[in-house]
Amino acid sequence: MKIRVDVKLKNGVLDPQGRAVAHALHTLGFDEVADVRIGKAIELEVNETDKEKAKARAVEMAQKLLANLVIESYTVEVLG
Amino acid sequence: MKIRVDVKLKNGVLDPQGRAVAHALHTLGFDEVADVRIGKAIELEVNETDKEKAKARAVEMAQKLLANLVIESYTVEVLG
Amino acid sequence: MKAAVIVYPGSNCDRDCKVAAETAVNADVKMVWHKETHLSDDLDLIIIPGGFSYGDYLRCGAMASVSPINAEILRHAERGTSILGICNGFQILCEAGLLEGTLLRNNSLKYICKDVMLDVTNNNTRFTKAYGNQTKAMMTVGNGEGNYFADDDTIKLLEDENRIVFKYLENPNGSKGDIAGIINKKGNVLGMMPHPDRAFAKELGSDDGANVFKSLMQL
Amino acid sequence: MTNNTEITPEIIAEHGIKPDEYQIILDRLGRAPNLLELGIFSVMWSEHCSYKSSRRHLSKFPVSGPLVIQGPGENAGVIDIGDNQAAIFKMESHNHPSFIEPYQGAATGVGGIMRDVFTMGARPVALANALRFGEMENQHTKRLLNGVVAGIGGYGNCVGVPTVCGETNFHASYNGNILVNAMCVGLAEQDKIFYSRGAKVGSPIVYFGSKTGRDGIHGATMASAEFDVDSDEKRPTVQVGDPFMEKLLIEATLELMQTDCIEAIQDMGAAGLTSSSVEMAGKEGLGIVLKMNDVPVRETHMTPYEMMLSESQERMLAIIKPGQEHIAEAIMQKWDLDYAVIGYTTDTGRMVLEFDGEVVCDIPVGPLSSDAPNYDRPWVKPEVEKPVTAREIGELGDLGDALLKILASPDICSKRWIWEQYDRHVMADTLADSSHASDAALVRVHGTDKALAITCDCTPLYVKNDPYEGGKQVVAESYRNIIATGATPIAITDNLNFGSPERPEIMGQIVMAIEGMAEACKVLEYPVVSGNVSLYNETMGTPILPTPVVGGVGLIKNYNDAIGYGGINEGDTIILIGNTTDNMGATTAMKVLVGREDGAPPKVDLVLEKQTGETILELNEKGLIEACHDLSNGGLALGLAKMTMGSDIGIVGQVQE
Repeated sequence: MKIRVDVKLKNGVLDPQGRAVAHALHTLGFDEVADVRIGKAIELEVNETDKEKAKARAVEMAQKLLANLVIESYTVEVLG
Repeated sequence: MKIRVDVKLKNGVLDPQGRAVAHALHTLGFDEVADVRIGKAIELEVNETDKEKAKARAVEMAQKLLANLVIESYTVEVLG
Repeated sequence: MKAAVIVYPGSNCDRDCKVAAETAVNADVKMVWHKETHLSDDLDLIIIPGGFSYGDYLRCGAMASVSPINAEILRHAERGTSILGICNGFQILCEAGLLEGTLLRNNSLKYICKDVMLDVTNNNTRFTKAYGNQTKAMMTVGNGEGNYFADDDTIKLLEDENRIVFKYLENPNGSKGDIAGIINKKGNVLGMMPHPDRAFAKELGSDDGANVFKSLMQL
Repeated sequence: MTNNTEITPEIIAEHGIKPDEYQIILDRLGRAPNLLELGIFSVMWSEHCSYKSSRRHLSKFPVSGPLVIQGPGENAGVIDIGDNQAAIFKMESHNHPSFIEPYQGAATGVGGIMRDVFTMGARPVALANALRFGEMENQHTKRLLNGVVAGIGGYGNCVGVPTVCGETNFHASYNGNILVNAMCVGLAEQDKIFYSRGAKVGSPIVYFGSKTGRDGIHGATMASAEFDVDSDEKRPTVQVGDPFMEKLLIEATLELMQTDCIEAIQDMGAAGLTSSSVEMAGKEGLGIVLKMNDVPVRETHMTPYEMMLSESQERMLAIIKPGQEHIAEAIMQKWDLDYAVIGYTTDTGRMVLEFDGEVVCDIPVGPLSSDAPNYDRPWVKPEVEKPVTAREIGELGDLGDALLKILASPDICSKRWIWEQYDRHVMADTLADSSHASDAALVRVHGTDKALAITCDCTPLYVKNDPYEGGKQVVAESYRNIIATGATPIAITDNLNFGSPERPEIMGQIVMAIEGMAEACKVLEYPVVSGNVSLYNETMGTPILPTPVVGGVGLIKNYNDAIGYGGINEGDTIILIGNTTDNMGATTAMKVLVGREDGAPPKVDLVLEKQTGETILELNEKGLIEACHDLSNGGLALGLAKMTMGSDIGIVGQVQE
């Protein structure tokens, strides 16, 4: 079973990496870029067949380790 | 217009971070985790209303900067 | 020897490289800002220094490799000028496509700053002649992404063409084949993670790095 | 809350302003303040900015000397190191933010202290840090240690300044309140030092660096607000640091300082735009007008309140000579930094803020600093522990096993796991760092034979059991560590970490520790040139051990004469200098082997310390010393052990009965 956990910086929290990439895109001529935010796309392969159970466990993993809840938020999606 | 570019390490490319996170999850008791791969979820805010054009430009950005085509693959999705 | 050190926003070993080249071979060194678009043809050596160009954001060296000066670096590589990429410089050369492979996160996931003993695995390149039969060299590493990676065929190619110039005696970061430094086919572009710019004088702990510059004088 | 919100007692209390202090505000304004004005008073009168609980005692420190160019009162201390060169250094704490978000808390601590140094015209050349964590067994310690070390390395390594020395201790009293003290040392030409004084009337106020966001609002007042365990509610938006931006800011600021268009300059530290603008205006009795609509902002709909109190990182404020703004603008453009003229100085002595065509703040500048509260808090002299002798403790079993236990204890064991994550070699001038057998770091003054000696020291348990003697000992140990490298001690910075000053017994610790330190500074001619005070370090009523950290800086004229405690050769004789008394109180041995932390710390004979120090420097100048080591934690046993390990050699010692 594949599960995808997306971890993003909360709104309002400065994203230095996104800012630097936006600037670099401008110098490459992509002026239409207004903002860039970069998060982590974590793909988990788990030995679990029950979708609900797998999702609940993934949420637990996000809260315990994958996301720093002080400055990050997360979403969990079961890819099946 | 929001566009999302996901950049992932190609299969077969070593993912030290993914492996370390898998190990950490096991020590936290999540034994069902078989593998972990960590990629980048890049969210672009662009001043462009035409979906097709925005997507094409995002692909160009991925090829020129956002992904290292030697070791990474990317997908582009217009979120609207 | 006339040398140029490229300075990107975020480079922080640029001055170290200048002092190392001056101390080792009394080089005449110019600092070149990354926004410039010309590197004179009478240069003997171009140094791409260590540091955190663009904060190492996105991928180490990714944004630096698309800087305005990049076209000139490619041109000089083509015409045979000696190009030395140290640490972040090695990462930039890989991103720019001048050297194969890439530098991934250290397998410990931690930044490592320590002395490393290197094997001089090919001492008849223009960068390593001065080592002669000295097969060991002591330098330091200081990086978070020094874990060299390339697919197996590339590694085999590098071995077969004797293009692996330095290897770690004790692998500090998981680099494939213990690779610490490689050279391109033409033999004029060297990328290495250890810092010769921090090992050019005894009081810094080792002067084994000076030979990288001294070798170029025998060109 | 909009700016014309009615000011209620709750809002006043929430801003950390006491009723009697609010009365002073009413008196100075002749009316009630609006919310923005109240916010400005609250940060300027916070413990962190005004030192209101400790200011009167800090004045006991000796702050001048033949080599002191600038003592406390500016962004950092400045000392003369010869040949028209100056060393500029300071120490600051980021204790509370690091408990909430260890990586960013520690990273922004490093970023902030570097700005205090390069805002005075100095290129940062060395970083050091003093860290205190809870016990190893505490559930948070591992996570906090991981985050803090990664944050310090992540920031310092990226900016390209070597992290050369430090200390790390573990004790239960820090379980809920860790300490992250960061020190930075920079080099400047004596005739090119920049101050926050010097502004003239009618000069443009220039903002450059990062845009302003809602980071860490109320960070300054929070820094001294006591923590309750679930500190989630007290979690302001965390300050996030960008070391890449800091590197650009260093290069741009130093380039700007090569021109002579600067009248005054200050980094935006705690209380950001407020403290920097008020301090520069206040120093010259000037007024300022700021046009808030011109402040570069990162988020939408930011109010003047948020802009003035935001603690977004990597920002500078400078007062430029009229007509020369274009010089500054060109430099900022080269380094891709945000730049804006956001106002000008006036002779009204008032701070006037305009937003959307309306005056949103109009208050006198003077009272913000001169009328800041200056408490004379009640304090009781802490009772001092009685001495404990070895005879009382009795046999400690096999001396070898005892030594191994001490060597393995958390405070004494090797910290390689920590300092190997720090770049100690960038700038290629590091001669001795945490990896060397040396009691202080040695960093060459680029292009010369001179080297700076740097060390951070504190033995908290000594200060707890006898604050006065403990205070003397902290300064004496710093003095000895510098001398043990052959360098001459010149001056210190400090970071005084204590519990709540509202407790008389804690206030007593603060007063006595400061008096002990001041006494040692006088006798050893080792003045205080800068520093920081961090109070309210306690959780649910239990305070931390009193931790007055000292950051010492010295100079060695020729680094070839430098010594360490390694490099001993066979046949060398070892001489123990100073007298050994039967005193086990508050020692590492007692804590590790017997599990006791009581007992008076060793008495410090300052005159003997000075004589010993000067003698060693004399012997070294004559080339008679191979190696030298200061004895501190772990005493003679640990000292000898370190010397053997440092030289890869055996040592034979005779104990005379």
